[in-house]
Amino acid sequence: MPSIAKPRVAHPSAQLNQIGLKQRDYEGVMSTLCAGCGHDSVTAAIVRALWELSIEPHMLAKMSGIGCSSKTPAYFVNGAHGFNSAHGRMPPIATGANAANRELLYIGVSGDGDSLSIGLGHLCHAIRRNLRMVYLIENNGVYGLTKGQFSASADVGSKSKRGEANQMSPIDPMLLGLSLGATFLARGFSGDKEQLVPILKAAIEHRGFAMVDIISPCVTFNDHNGSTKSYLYTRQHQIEATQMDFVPPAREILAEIGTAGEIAVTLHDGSVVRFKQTPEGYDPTNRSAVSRYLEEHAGTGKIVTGLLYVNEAGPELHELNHTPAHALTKVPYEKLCPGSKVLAEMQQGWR
Amino acid sequence: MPSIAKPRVAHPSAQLNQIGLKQRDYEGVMSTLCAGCGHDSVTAAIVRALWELSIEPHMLAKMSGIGCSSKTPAYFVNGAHGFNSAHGRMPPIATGANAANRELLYIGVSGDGDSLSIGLGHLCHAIRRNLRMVYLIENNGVYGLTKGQFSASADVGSKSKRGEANQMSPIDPMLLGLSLGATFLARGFSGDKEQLVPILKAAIEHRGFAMVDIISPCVTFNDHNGSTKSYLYTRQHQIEATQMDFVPPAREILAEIGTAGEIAVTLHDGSVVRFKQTPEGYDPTNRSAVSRYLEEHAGTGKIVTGLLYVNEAGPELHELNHTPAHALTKVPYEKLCPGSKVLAEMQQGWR
Amino acid sequence: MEHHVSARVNDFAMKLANVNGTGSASANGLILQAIFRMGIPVSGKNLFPSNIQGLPTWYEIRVNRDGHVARALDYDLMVAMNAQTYDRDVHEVRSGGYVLYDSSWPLDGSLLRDDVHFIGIPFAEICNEAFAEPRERTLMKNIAYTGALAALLNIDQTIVEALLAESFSRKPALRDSNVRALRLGSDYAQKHFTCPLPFHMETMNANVGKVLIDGNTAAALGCLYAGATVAAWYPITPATSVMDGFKSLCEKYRKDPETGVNNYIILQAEDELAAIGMVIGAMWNGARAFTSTAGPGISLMNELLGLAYYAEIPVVLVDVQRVGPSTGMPTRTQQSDLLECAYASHGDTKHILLLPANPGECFEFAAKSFDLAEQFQTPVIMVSDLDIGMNDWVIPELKWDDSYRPNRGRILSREEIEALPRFERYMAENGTQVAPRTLPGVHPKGAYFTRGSGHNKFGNYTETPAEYQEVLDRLLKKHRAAASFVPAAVIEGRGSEVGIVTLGGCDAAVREAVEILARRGIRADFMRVRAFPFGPEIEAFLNAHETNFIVEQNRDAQLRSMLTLETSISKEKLQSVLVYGGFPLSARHVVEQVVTQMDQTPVPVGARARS
Amino acid sequence: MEHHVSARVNDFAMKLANVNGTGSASANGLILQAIFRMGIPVSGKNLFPSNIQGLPTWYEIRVNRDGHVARALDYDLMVAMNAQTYDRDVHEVRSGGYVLYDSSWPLDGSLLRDDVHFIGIPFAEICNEAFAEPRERTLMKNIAYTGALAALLNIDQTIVEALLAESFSRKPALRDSNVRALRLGSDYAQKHFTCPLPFHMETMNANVGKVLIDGNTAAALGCLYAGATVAAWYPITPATSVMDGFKSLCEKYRKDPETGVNNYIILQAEDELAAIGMVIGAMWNGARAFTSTAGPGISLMNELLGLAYYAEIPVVLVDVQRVGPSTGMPTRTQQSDLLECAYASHGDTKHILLLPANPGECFEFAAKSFDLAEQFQTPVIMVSDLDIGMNDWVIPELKWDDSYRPNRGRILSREEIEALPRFERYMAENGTQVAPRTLPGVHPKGAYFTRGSGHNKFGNYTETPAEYQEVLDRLLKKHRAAASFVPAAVIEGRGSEVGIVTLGGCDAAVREAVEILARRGIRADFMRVRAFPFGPEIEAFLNAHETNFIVEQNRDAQLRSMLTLETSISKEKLQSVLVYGGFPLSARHVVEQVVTQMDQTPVPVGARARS
Ligand SMILES: Cc1ncc(C[n+]2csc(CCOP(=O)(O)OP(=O)(O)O)c2C)c(N)n1
Ligand SMILES: Cc1ncc(C[n+]2csc(CCOP(=O)(O)OP(=O)(O)O)c2C)c(N)n1
Ligand code: SF4
Ligand code: SF4
Ligand SMILES: [Mg+2]
Ligand SMILES: [Mg+2]
Repeated sequence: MPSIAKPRVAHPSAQLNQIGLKQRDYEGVMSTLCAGCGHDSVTAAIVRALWELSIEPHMLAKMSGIGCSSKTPAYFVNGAHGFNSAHGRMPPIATGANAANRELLYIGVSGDGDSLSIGLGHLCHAIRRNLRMVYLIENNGVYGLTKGQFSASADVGSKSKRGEANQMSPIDPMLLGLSLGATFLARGFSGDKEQLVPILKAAIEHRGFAMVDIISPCVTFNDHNGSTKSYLYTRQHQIEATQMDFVPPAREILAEIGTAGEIAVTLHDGSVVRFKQTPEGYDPTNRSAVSRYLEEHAGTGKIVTGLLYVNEAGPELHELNHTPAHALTKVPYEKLCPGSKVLAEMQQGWR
Repeated sequence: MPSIAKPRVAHPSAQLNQIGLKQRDYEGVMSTLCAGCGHDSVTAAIVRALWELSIEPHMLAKMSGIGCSSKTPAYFVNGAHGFNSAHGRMPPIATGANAANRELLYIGVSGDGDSLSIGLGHLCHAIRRNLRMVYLIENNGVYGLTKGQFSASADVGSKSKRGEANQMSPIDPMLLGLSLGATFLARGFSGDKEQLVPILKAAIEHRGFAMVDIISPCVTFNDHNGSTKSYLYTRQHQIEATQMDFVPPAREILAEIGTAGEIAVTLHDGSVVRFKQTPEGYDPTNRSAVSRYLEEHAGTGKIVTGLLYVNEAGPELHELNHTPAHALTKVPYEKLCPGSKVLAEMQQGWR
Repeated sequence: MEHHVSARVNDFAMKLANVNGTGSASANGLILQAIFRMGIPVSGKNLFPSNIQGLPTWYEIRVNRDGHVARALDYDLMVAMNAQTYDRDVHEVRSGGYVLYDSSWPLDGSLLRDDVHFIGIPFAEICNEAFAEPRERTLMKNIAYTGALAALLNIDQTIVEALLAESFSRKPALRDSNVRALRLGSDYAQKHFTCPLPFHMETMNANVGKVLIDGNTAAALGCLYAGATVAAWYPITPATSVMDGFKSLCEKYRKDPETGVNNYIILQAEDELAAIGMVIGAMWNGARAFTSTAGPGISLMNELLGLAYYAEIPVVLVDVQRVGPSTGMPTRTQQSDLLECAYASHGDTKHILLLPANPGECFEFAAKSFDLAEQFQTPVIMVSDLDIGMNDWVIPELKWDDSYRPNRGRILSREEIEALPRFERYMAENGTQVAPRTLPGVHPKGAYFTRGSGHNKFGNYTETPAEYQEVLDRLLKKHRAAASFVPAAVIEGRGSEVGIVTLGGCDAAVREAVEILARRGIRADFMRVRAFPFGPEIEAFLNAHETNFIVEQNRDAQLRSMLTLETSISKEKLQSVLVYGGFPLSARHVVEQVVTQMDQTPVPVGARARS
Repeated sequence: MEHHVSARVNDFAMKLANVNGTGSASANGLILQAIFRMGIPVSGKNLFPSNIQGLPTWYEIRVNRDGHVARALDYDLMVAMNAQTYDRDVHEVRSGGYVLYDSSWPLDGSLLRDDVHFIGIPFAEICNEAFAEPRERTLMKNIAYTGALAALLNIDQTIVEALLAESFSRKPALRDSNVRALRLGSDYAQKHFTCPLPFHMETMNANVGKVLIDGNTAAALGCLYAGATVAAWYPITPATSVMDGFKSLCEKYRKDPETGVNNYIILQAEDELAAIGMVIGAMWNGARAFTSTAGPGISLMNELLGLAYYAEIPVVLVDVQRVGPSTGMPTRTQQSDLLECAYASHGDTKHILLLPANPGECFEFAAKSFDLAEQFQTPVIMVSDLDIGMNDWVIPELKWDDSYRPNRGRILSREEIEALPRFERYMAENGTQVAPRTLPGVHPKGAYFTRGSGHNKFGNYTETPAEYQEVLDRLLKKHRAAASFVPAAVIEGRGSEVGIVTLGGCDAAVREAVEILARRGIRADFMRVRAFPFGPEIEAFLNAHETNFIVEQNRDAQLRSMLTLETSISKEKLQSVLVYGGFPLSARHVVEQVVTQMDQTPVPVGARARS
């Protein structure tokens, strides 16, 4: 019973991907978000990225916390299990899920309230564990679902609908992630699908924690003059750090990539992401350069977007723990239980 | 009933400070920590700093969470109220205390477990609020009180007593603080009181959140070969970023300060901290330089100590909230209650 | 077929079905306020979704000249403005009732009912003609149906227009279009239908000295008047408006006229663990501080509530209950946090609960919470709910006694500390279970080390069983001692063999049920519990009745459980009436369940005979 | 004055007073193990401080040929190795008992008691002479008193030496110095005192088929054998050793011999909220997962336990209780998390509890928790305590039935999903209250959206009262249905008018008390509750007794509260025996309180008469 039609991506809807699915096979139930909410655009970008990558729907697990943003996993890929959990607790729940079954693709959708306030500690530790998942922050600078309080990402001077100005310095998930040793950091804008879809695809392929900060305006509570997360403000202040086109393993079409100042980042599975750097010489694999670049742009009021940092070398959770290559849930019970004989033997030592 | 004598600072114990107190007037009950625990040395440094600054004992509030480190507020300044609260929750409790009475000096003592795991979200938000307090992390890379598990600050490759190597990248409170807009960041070593005391004094004078990361070895669970937080390791790998001598407002003795490459930082209340920079040109007020410097040294296995970053311009919690200059607890009830007449008037509008 | 509803003046119920986020809430509030100004007893219940825009939402208005304004389940009129829900909305009208709908589009024939009157008014068409801007068209549709209702129900249109004039005093253009829309609706109704309907309103004089206010605003007012200076919170429905209210009030009344500074601080915490931590810190330091939250927040606050209980730190917490468990239904009402609040935290703990029934008590009890918390140095939880907190209620004007001064409990002054040989924190004074406390910053001799770990009466660390137990036992006695200081139960009637016991917002429905039952020959006395620990009057009431029906809005009979555990009453005397679907209680629920249970169980003979 | 203790073989208690962190714990464990190997029923209780080094710590050993090894409060022998606590230690020895102390320093005359024998052995002197290194001197003092005790109590020295040889099999030099110290102590005692003392030991044969094990290790074993692959935790006393144990076991038994990979993962979480979240995620995804914690952790897990309850996700949680509230006394035992665990979270919630009494049941119930959690798709909390979890107990060897296969409950296979017209998540199957679930990654048709917000039986979002209620009501029925699947209460004796009811680690003390009471002429039947929800046998037992004494280790009679609320028994039938100072229960506590209460209250006549 939504009030608004789903934003549809303009493309021939009959087109099939490699596994024979149409884009609409990646859709979910109808959105009940406000008409025009940035989060719906992100949903559309996710649908497209998954479709383009020919992800098998049931091999996806959609994780979220609580918030308008956290509702969105219901709006994509009906054929995937979803878990709309508790406010701020998605990172640990996703960690447990991933620990149990590393074979699935985990996409977490969170909000700035969910991730940067109540769930901040968990987010930091998921980064530290380099949990393999795509972690999207649909960042609107407000608590949408509870009607417009400032979130921790609200910029200094940003005004609430009530006219009050935020005065505390915002938490920038990208700077934070960098300081914690994150292995994949990117920022997009819900209104710019051309940039977002390839970012999402790269994030999906990343073998580790891929955090994507997506500026996703709340049209109801944070899209007015004075807000620094409004459509208008974002469009005016957006700077593209890198433009990229993700090339999946099976169909690497180098011809589509721009030419000047390119840099290729080889992902862990051999797939290649190529960047067109907007600032001359920007290299998302050079940590200190990235740090310097982000530092320079922090607080300038300019939003740096693109694939900002990537390090494919960091071991992810399972590598750190030497678990099997397949899901732990697949290990047969017979392998797990040492049996009565061993129990008797071990008790010899307890006498 | 402690097993060990308190480490005593070598100084003429009869000497009086400006308010006529002896150093022992700043002591607490006897420590029950392990003999040789780094935390006891930090306690001694706190005692000395408070004595030197002639802080009135009852104008100090000692805040802590839970852990060996969090026990230490009992071991200094018996004449001050202390609050050994709950694991990880000291930052919000200190926030509330400070909100109520800004006239006290708040010294929080926490551990790396308390601050970087269970309390991480709170710590980040206390930084964001620029809560005026001294926040000490007695950082030993382990959970001392629960007997030696790795904390989130354990370095990669650091080995536990059991022989297991930590593999996750550590959370560095200094890098974290910088990314969150912290206004005072310093690092010391429990074994180096000459450096620590002035750092503490500067932290006390700072008008905002002063976070001091103190490497404080756990002699029981983390002072063996392989551990990167042991005395030996720390002494070998310590690099002094800045040496400083804090000069309190009333007795600025410039003669004690070194000469070459000095830089003076003016604190908010007019007191001056002077630094002797070890690296040529190190400027703790230059955010991007600091960032670069820390970034360069992160992961090199070298521990940068000293006053690393300071920004006296950031408004602290009370300034952000336009509260009175004195404690909110001092506002008389008569000023707080609008009275029956106002109540009647306001209800005119609710008909 | 003709169906009639009897002509009734000031006695009917209507339900308005809308789409949320379209401005209908203000229109419905306007209707409520207009009826209130007509001096008629009225209630409005907002049954809204957990969503910002685009989903079905309902508003119920009940008008009752005798003052019974609990939720009525029999709707005389349905204002069906949401095509998505026509189906169930039409279904819900009582036989002989009316459906007002937007006839801009034809009604699907399958929806029609023979026993109901359909009134079609083309609101959309009318507004599209009259207004150009899409946004305005949507908004004005609501005002248009308000106009139609004014005509159909005989709402005093001058009052509605006066209200619009007040609202838009600084935006005359807006006022004009509102008035225009109002008249369009009203004129259309007048022209096409017999107005007023058989049930309608006439001016009364029942609301003298009364105001329209929601419980959360009233709670905020209570905190303001009690002298709270520190508030900490994390947003959550349905508690958010407590803090919104407190903030608005502080902005108006707490800016120091001399210095321009804020004599308050509101901290939006990073989560509920932090919010309660901030309150603990502030109260420890001598401020009056509070937080407000709902179920999930209470769960998260469990650990620190135990700290405050054990370390004896005052805390004021307002829990505005919603439907649980987990996220549950955040915009629906329930009374299911009672056990969680009473015994929050691991270990042996008991907290003081105050249980308001309406915004008047929210005001009174919120203020009282601070006195009790400071007097007993312990957490006090005011357990309200969404129905009380977020709906506007008609209540007697709030009063404040200017001679009130905060009861700070036993806080030692500088001089008292000075005079002591030695301060010992947890040593109860003679004859009371409360141990005087000291505040930081007052005197070094008053300093002590607060801790949640084992301590003895001197305030020192202990692991000695007897020393630990001495303090823990005193806490239990202290909790019991509070029973004489909390609000006593409201008791009405005596001598019946049946007691009906309830709490909170169930008050009105249960009172109405008691009357209906009496008419049906079942006499029952009424008690509303207003606090925990339970006072002696509660035990006496339960004892005096062979059967007590405990009416509450949860599945697990939580109040009954507490009465069972915390009084000496046989549990055989306590039966349950449980309604917990998420909407406010109606007398009908109570009557039906009581009657059924009395038919089923061996009931005291006298109960029926005597009436 | 001469004082005698009667000569007793294999029936006495001793207490050892030490300084923690000095190595005494291992020496005391060595003594316990030696006695165990002598085939004598024995128990060891570690009464240690929440501190790492330097504070007083005690160890109690009770030897009883009849198998009564609950804590004895009458110490025949005090090994006073901590000068700081001489005072109270000497005070605690029974009249006629013995004090063994280090006579390297003279004993303060004020400490002497006329009615007690003092045995001074200069342990420090002896060790300082024999060993050069300071560290060694400290450690060897402990072994020296072990040697002295061997002589005084007739502990088989060859057994002690064999144990040392086993411990130091790869460090012969260490073994040698240990043996040397042992003999030094023993020789000194032999030479200077009449050995053995009147109470002492002689080899028995009571420990055939038994092992020495602590409850936390046993719980870890249970998790290992049940096939848990994911464990998540946050360190906390006294639960930490559950995970330490699980880790050691996994390192040994869960490395795949073929691939070398770990068939498990242990996640040290950032806090308890995360730990329970990880378990929820893993269980949702089809793994067997668990966490372990203590009171503060349970408080923090409240919110997510509600999520798991409402979204019907299996969870296994081990709560090793310690003294509350708040930080309380982390190294002391209590049973005060019962209510918190049973009803954790806001809203209407009930969880399955398993209540083991000893390490044997820790093993069994831990394994069973997984079956129950998966069968009922809900949290199962095994509520253990510090006494069970951290002390070594003599129990029958653990057995495992190799035919066991996990009961995964109703998880639909790929084929089953394929065959369905449509998967509907919360639709209970005929005759059971459990709704089959699907796992991610199996089949797109099995996909559903898990949520903690309102949902109907189809698994869709709902805010409709009836739909919400249908699911919530089924959860209650499901919880009740579990009563037939949880471990039944242990009942012994019948026909008495008095029942004595207890749980967990109180078992041994209460059984002993029942015997003592019988000797005193008070006949009572015994019941130990082993799980919640309560099975019919519990109700029947309570019903069959006029008076039931509920013995438990908390202030607020939490088990009695649950029995009151969750059975139909009159609460008048339930009386309380509460001991909650933090040390393990002794029969004396129970006997004294039962006798006092029976003297005070009108007791069933028959109870005394009949015995
Ligand atoms: C424990 C808890 N506290 C508070 C809430 C109320 N709540 C729901 S969503 C939300 C914030 C959502 O903000 P954000 O994550 O930014 O999402 P958005 O709605 O802006 O997309 C809050 C505070 C809750 N559900 N649970
Ligand atoms: C909620 C909660 N979880 C766990 C614990 C157990 N605990 C006590 S101290 C501690 C860690 C202490 O580590 P750290 O903060 O580094 O202090 P240290 O002892 O190393 O100085 C833990 C996990 C607790 N007290 N409360
Ligand atoms: S309130 Fe804001 S964030 Fe939420 S759905 Fe509406 S526009 Fe989106
Ligand atoms: S365990 Fe470690 S941190 Fe704790 S007191 Fe001992 S040395 Fe210090
Ligand atoms: Mg947001
Ligand atoms: Mg530590």
